[in-house]
Amino acid sequence: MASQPTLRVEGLKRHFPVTMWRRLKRVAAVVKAVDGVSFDVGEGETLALVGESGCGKTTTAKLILALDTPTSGTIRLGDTDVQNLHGEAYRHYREQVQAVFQDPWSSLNPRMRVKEIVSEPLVVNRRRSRRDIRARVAEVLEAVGLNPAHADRFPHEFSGGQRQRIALASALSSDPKLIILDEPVSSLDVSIRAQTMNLFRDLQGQFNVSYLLIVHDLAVARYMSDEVAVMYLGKIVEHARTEDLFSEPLHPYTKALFAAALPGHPDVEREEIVLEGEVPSPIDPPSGCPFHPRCPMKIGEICETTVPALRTHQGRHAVSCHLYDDEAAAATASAEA
Amino acid sequence: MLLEVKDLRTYLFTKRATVKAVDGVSFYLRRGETLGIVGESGSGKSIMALSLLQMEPKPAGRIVGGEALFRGDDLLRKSQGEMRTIRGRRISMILQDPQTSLNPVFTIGNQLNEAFVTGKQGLARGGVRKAVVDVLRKVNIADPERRVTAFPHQLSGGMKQRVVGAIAISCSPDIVIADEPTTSLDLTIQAQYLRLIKRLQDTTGVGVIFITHDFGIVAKMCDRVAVMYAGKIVEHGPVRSIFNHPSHPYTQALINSVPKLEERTERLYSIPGQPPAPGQELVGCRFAPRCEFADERCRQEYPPQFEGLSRHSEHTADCWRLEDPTWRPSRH
Amino acid sequence: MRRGLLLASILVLASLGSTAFSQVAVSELERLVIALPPVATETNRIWAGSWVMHTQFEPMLETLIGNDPETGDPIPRLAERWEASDDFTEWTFYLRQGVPFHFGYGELTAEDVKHTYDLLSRDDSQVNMAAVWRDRVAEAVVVDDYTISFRFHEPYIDGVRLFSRTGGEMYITSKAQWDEGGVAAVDERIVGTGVFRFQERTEGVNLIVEAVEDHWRDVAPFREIELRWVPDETTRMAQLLTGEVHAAALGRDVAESAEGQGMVVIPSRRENMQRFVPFGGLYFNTGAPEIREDNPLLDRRVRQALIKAVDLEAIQEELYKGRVTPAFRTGWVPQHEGWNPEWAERFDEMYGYDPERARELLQEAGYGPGQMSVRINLYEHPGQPESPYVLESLQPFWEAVGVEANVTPVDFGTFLARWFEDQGVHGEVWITRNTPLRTTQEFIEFWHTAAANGKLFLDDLIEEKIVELRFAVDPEERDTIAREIGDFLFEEFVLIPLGATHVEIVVDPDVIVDWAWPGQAPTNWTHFYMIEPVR
Amino acid sequence: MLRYLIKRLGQTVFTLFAVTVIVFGLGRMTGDPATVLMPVEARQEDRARIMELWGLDQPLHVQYLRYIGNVLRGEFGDSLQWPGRDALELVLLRIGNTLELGLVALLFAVALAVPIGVFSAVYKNSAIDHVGKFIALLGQSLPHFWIGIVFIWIFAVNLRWLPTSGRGTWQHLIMPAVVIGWFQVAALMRLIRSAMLESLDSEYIKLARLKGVRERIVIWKHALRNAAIVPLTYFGIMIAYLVVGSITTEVVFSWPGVGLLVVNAVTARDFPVVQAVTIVFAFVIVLANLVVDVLYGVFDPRIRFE
Amino acid sequence: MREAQASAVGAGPTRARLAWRWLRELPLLPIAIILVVLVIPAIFAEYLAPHNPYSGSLRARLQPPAFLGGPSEFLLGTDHQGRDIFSRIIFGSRISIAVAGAGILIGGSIGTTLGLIAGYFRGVAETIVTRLVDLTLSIPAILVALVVAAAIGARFTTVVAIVALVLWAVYARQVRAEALKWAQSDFVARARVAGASHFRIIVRHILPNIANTLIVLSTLQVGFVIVFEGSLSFLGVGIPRPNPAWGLMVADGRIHVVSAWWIAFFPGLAIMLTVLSVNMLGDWLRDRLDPKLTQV
Repeated sequence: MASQPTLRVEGLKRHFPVTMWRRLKRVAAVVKAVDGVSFDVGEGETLALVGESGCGKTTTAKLILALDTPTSGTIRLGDTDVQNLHGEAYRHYREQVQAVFQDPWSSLNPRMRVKEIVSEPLVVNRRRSRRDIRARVAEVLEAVGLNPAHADRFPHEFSGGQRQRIALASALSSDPKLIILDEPVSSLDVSIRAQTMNLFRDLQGQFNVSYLLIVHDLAVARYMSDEVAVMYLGKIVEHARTEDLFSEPLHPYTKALFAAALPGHPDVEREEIVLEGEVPSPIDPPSGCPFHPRCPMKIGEICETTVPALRTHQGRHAVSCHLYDDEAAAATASAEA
Repeated sequence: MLLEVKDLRTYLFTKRATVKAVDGVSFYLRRGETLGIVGESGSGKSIMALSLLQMEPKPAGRIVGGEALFRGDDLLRKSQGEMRTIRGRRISMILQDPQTSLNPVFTIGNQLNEAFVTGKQGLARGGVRKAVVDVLRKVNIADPERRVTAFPHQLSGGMKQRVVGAIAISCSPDIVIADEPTTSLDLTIQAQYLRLIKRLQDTTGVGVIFITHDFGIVAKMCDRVAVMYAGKIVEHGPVRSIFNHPSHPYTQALINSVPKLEERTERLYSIPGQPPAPGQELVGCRFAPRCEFADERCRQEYPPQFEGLSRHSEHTADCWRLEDPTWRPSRH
Repeated sequence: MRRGLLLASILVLASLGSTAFSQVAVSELERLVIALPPVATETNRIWAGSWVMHTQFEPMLETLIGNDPETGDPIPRLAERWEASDDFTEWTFYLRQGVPFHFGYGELTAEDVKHTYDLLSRDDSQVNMAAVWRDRVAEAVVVDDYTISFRFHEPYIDGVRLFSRTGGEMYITSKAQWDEGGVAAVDERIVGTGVFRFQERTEGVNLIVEAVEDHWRDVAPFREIELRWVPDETTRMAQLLTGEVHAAALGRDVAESAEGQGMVVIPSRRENMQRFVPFGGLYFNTGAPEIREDNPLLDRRVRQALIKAVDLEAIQEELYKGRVTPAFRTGWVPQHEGWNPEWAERFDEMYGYDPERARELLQEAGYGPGQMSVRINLYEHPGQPESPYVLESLQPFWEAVGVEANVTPVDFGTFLARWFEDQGVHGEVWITRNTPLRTTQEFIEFWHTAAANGKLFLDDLIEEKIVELRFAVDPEERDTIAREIGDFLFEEFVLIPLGATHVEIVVDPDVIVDWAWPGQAPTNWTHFYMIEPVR
Repeated sequence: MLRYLIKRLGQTVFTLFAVTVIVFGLGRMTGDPATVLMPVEARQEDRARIMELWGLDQPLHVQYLRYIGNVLRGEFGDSLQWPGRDALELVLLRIGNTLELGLVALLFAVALAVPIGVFSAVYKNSAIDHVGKFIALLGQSLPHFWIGIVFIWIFAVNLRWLPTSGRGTWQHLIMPAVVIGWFQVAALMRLIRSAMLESLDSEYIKLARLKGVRERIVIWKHALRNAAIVPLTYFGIMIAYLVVGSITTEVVFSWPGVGLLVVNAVTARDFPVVQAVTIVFAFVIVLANLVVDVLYGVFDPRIRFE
Repeated sequence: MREAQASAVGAGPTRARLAWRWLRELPLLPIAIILVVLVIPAIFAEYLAPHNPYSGSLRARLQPPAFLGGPSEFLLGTDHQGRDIFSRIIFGSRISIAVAGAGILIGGSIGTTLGLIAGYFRGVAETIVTRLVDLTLSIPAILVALVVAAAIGARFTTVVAIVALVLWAVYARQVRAEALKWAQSDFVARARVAGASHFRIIVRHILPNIANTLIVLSTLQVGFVIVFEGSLSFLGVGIPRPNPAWGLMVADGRIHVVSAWWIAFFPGLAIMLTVLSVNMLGDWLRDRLDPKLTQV
C-alpha cells in the first residue's frame, strides 16, 4: 500500500432515525446503516466492499460520493476532508471522485447525448473551452473502446455493455483520483461482463485511478480487486489483501459466503455451511457480534454480549471475531514485549 | 420420456420486424431429471419455456411450428381450456422475480388456495386450508399457520420465492420449470433456495427445467444442460461432459469468461461484440460474428448438429468446426 | 285618463265583485304548473324584496284597490270604496266586510291593513316604495274596524296606484297570524285573502298554492297552481312542450320556436314596459370635475347621430317580433300628464333611421370616421332575455357610421353599482326599462333629478320644473309643466326609445284557453284567477 | 393509521380554513349585495340602512373576524336572498340532492369506464379498444350544457322517454347523471386502461395464468383488483369535477341542488349562501379525498399510512 | 422488462430513422381534423372567412345554412344577430387556441415549476405545494369563476386566469410525482457526483425527462379547457359576448335549438371535433411516449 492512501475513511457512521407507531406509542429507533467503518484505498488500487444486500456497502459509497452526510467519522481524499466543502474545494472534490452505477439503463439520462453525458463533470466544474471538452470526450470515448463519432447519439442507441462504457468514460473525463464502481457488471449480459471487467482493469493502469468496488459476487471481487473488505450489518467483519482472504477466509460469515457461492465446475465440492434465517433488521441489530444469531461457530456468551473488535490477524489480515481473540491478544502482547 | 420438444419455433411479430425468438429448438426431459437451459438475456430461453405452456407473450408472440410431447400428447395442439388443466397441475413454473410474481393485493393463503382450488376441485374448504399450510411447511416456511394471512409485502424476498415455489409444487406437478428463480436473491438465501429445490426434487421425483444465465447454477443443480444462443440450442449434453469438453465456441467462451472463486485468474477471456439484436436477420451460424474461428461458410450456412461428442451419445453441438474430427473433444 | 284617475279616486264605486267572471269553471286538471325564471327573492315576507318578486304573492294576496284584468283600471277589491281629502294629504279606505283570511285567521279589519303598513315601513323594508311608506306617510289611523286613513306629510296625488298592485306593494296580510307567531309564522306560511292560499314552498324549486273553497269573490279555475322556478329558458320550453308544465315564460325568440310546436303566446292586455337605451353621464348641472368635457355624448348632434344610425324598426321587428308599441318620448304615455301628440309626427324626421344623416351630424360635431368611441355595457337585464341581443346589435349600426363601439360585458349587479355612483357611466350606453304605469312626475324624478338613482340627463331646467310640478295641483297646470319637460328632453335626444312591450306567457292550448291580465304592474304576471282552463 | 387520520384531519381543517379566507375575500370583491337585491328605485340612504343591518358597512377586518367567529360556531348567517333562511341550512337541505346526482353520475362513469378500460386493455388496438375509446372521448368532447339540452330534446321532448328536468323519480336522475358522468368516463377509462395494461403485463398475472386460473378470473380478479388502485387516487379529483359539472348541469336540468342554489346566490351577491356553499363543497371534496385515502389502504395492503 | 429493453436497442437505429418511423405512424385523421378545424382557420382566418364575424344584419338573422335552403352567401347560416356562423367559427378557432394556449402555458409553467421544486427539494417546499394543490382542488373552479366574473367582469384575461388556476394544480401534482421519481434515479445521482448544481439537475436532467408527461398532459388539457370555457360562457362568465368563441356560440345558440338548431350545432361540432381529435392525439402520444407502454 502506498504511503499516502487516495482515500481514507475512519470511523464512518450513518444512522437513520425512524419513528414508528406501535400500539399508539411513538417509538424512535435508529437504523445503523453504516456503523463505524474504516478503510483506506491506496493509489491506483482497488478495494472491494463485499456483502449481501442491506449490509451498508451502498450507503458507504453514497457517503463517499457526498450524496449523503455521515452521522460521524471522517472521509479524506488526499489532504481534503470531505465535510463542509465549499466553492473551489467542493468542485475539486467533485472532479476527483466519480462513480459508475449498477444499472446502465437508469444511470444515463435518456434525454442527453453521449457527449453531454461524458463531458458533464467537466462542464459543471470548470470553465473550459469547447474545443478542449470535445477533445477530452473523444479521448475518453476512445479509451473505453467507443467510436468518438457516436458522441452525438443518445444512450438508447447503445447496448448495456456500451452504456456502461459510456458511464465509465464520463467518470474518467475529469481525470479523477477515485471511481466508485457500484455493482458495475451485475446487470450486464454474461458474455459482456468479461470485456467490461477487463476494460475497468486496463483503464485503471492507464488513468492511474483508484477503485472502490461495491460488489456481492465474490468471484468478481477476486478478479478485480487488490484488497477486500467483507461487510455485515453496517460493519466490516473481515478485511485483507485479496489473495490472503481467498486463500484463507477467517470470519465465519466469510466462510459461509464462500460455501454458498456457486461452483465453477460440477466437480467442485464445497464445505456445507448453510446459514439459517435471514439477515436481521438493521433497525434492531443483535447485541454483541451482529452475526451471532446465525453463526455456526458461535463460541459462547461472549458473542452475544461483546462486540468483537476488528483486529489484525497474522500481519495484515484483519478480522472481527472472538474466535481469534487469543491470537490477537498474543500478538499485541508480543508486540509490546 | 416426460417431455419431448421437437423443432419448437416461436416468433414475435412486431410492426417493425419478425423476431425469431425461438428458432427450432429440440430437447427432452426425463422423469426426476434436471435440465439446465443456459443463455443470455434475449436468447429466447424464457419465451421457449412459456411456449411450452402456450403462454408466449401475446399478441406479438405466436408458436409457428414444432411439437412438445408431454407424455406423448402434443401440448402445442391443445386448446387454451385444455392447457388450463395442465398449467399448474402437470407443469408448473417458478418465475424470476419473487417481488413481482405474487399479487400484492391478495394474501399468501388466498393465492395458494387458488392454486389448490383450480388444481383439485375435490378438496373441501378445511382440506384446502390444511393443504396450504402443509405445502408452506414443505418449503420450510416457519410458522405457516400465521403466514397464510400475510400479504406479500410483509415477507422477505427469500420467503416470497419460497411461496412461489409452494404454489408451483402445490398440485404435485410432473414438471417444474424454474426461470432464473434465484437471480434476485442474496447469496446465502440463494444457497438455501437451491438446497430446497434439490430436496423437493429428491422427495417428489419431479422433472425440473432450470432456466439460467449462470453456469454456476448449472454446475450445482443440473444433470444435463442445453446452451441457447439467439433462439437456437447450440450445444447440449450431460453437465460434466459440457464443462470438461465444451465443443461450441460460444460455450467455451462463456465458461472461460466467468471469473472463478477457486483460483486466481490473470485475465478473463473476453467475448468480442454484442449479442445479436432481436429482429436482426441472421443467416448462418448465429455466433459467427463474434466467433474467432468463424469463416465464410459459418456466416452463410447454419451448421448441422454433431452428435456423440466427447464419446457421449447425448452430447451434441452445432458448429462447422466439428466436421474436423480433430476438433471433437474425446473423453478422457 | 289622468282625469279619470283623479275622478276614480273620489268616486265611490259600487262593488262590481266577480259577477262578470262567474262563468269560470274549475278545470279537470289537478294542478296547473307554470314555469318561470326564479324570482330574485323567494320569501313570505312582503317587505323583503322589490317588485319583481311579487309574482309569488299574486295568487294568494290581495290589495286594497284592484286592477281591471282587461284595462288595468282601478277597481274595488278589499276596499269597497276610497276617497282622498281635497289637498290629497289623507286617503281613506272603506273595507269590504266579511272577507275571511286563509286558514281561519278571521275576517279582514282595518287593523290588518295597518299591520301591513307597519311591515312595509320597517327599517329593513326593501320594497320599492319603502321610502314613501317610511317618510311620506305620517301615520295610518284606524277609524273603525272597516275604515282606515293614511295621512301624508305633503300632498300625495298618486294614492290609487300606491294602494293597488300597480304601484305600491301593500299586499294585505293577517295581523292575527303575526300576533300569534311573529315573523317565524310568516316564514312558515303566508296568510292572505286571495283566491289561492299557501300550500308549500321549496326555495329555488317551486311554490304551490291551492284553491280556497267558496272564496268570497271568485272561483279558482284550478285546484292547485305550482309556480316552478326554472332558470334555463330552453329547459322551460322543453317542459312546456312535453306537457310537464302548462305555461312558461319565454323570451320572444324561444316563444317563436314554441309557437312552431303548437304552443300559444298570450301577451298581457296592456303594455308592460318601455324599453330604452340611455346615453349615460349627461349631467349638465352638477359641475362635477369628473364630468369630462371631451365626452362626445355631451354634444346633442352626436346623440342624434347615434340614434339615427340605428335601425329601430329592425330591432323592433326582429328582436321584439313586432310586438312592440312605439314610444316616441319614453316616460310619457298618452294616458298620463304631459303627452304631446306632435312627437309622433316629428319622430321619423328626428329619430328615424338615416345613416347618411348620422354621418353628417357626426362630421358636424367634429367626429370623422373612427374618431369617436362609445362603450356599450352588455348584460342581460333580469326579465328581459332580448336585452343583450339589442345591445349587441347596436355595434354594427354604429360601426357603420364610423363610431367605434366597444361592447363590454358586465355583470348586472356590478353595473348597477357603477351606475348609481354619480359619474359611473359617464359616456356609456346600456339598456334599461321603465314601467309606463309610473306617472310622468315619478318618471322625471327618478331619471332626471340628481336626488334619485336614474341620473339619465340632469339639467337645471328640469330641476326647476320638477319643483313646480311637485306642488302643482291643477290638472291643466300639471299637464303643461310635464309637457314642457317632455319637449325639452325630446329635443335633446337623451335616449334611444326602443318602444313599449307586453309581458308574455306561452301556454299549452290544450290546457289554457286564455289568461287576461293587464300586465300593468311591475311584477310581470298577475290575475292568476283569470287563467281560463280548457273545459 | 390513527396518526395518519389525525394528520389528514389537521390538513383538512387547514384547507377549510384557507377556503374561508379565500371565499370571504372573493365575496367582498364582488361588490355590495344591497345594489343587487334592493329595488333600483331605492335611495342611497335606504341602501346604506340595509348594509348596516347586514353588518356590511363595517371595515373589512371587522367583518372578517365576525365572520370567522360565526363560522367557528357553524353559523353562516341568514341568506340575503331568501330572507329568514339560514344559509347553511339552505345548503344542507340541498347538498343531498347534489350528492345523489353526483353519486349516480359516479356510478354511471364507473359502470361505463371499467368495462371500456378493461376491454380496451385486454383487446389492445382492436376494434373494441377503438370503439370504447371513442365512446369515452365523446363524452369529454361535449359541453355539459350542450349535451344536456340535446338529451332533453331527444329523450324528453321527442321520444318522451324521460322527464325533461327537475327531481322526483329515478327517471329524473338519468339524463343529468349521464351528462355529468359521461364527461368523466374518458379520464377514468384511460387510467384503468393503462393500469390494466401494466397489470396484465406483470409477473403475477403470468403466474396466475401459470397456475391454470381461468382467464376471466385473471382479468377481473387479479388484474382489475390491482388496476383499480390507480384510478382510486383519481377519485378525489373526480369528485371535484363532478361537483363542478353539477353546477352547469343542475342549471340545465333544474336539479334542485347546491349548484343551482349557488348560481342564484352569486348573481344576487348572497354572501352567506356563497360562503356556505363553497365551504360545504370544499368539505365534501376534502372528505372524499380522505375516504379515498382510507379506501386506498383497504385496497392496497402495501400502504400502511406511515 | 430489461430483456425487452436490451433487445430493443441492439443495432441502434439512427435518430432520423426513428423520427421517420414516428411520423409514419402518426394518427392522420385526428391531425387532419385539428389542422382543418383549428390550426388552418386560426392562421388564415382573414382569408378564409367570407364575412365579418363581428357584425351582421338583424334583417338576416336566423337564416338556415345554404345547403338547407338558406341564402347562398351564408354557408352554415346566420345567428341571432345575422352574423355568418361559418366566419365566426373560423375566427373562433383563434380564441380557442388563445384560451387553451395561454391557460395551459401559464398554468402549466407555474404548476411545473412548483411541482419540480416540491418533488426535487422535498421538505417544506413540498408541504406547501401539496397543501396549495389540495386547496386549489377543493374549491370548485366554476364557483371561483362566477364570483370573479361578478367582481371584475368576464374578460379574456379572467377566463385565462381561471383556467390557469385550475390547471396549475393538475400540473403540480403530476410533475411533483414525476420529479420525485426522477430525483431518485441513478443519473441524477451521477450528475450530483459530477458536481452539477440543483438548477442544472432540475433543468437539464429532470425537466427533459418529464417533457413527455408534460406534452401528453397538455394535449389532454386542451380539450378540457375548450369545454370548460364553454361552460363558463353558458353561465355568462366566459369569453365576452361579441367574440366568436365556440363555447359562447353554443351557449347563445342553445335557445334556438328548435327553430334554428344550426347556431349551436356547428360551433358545437367544431368543439367536439377539436376536443375529440386533440384527445385522440393525446392518447396516441401517451401510448407512444409513456415508456411503460412502448416497451411492450
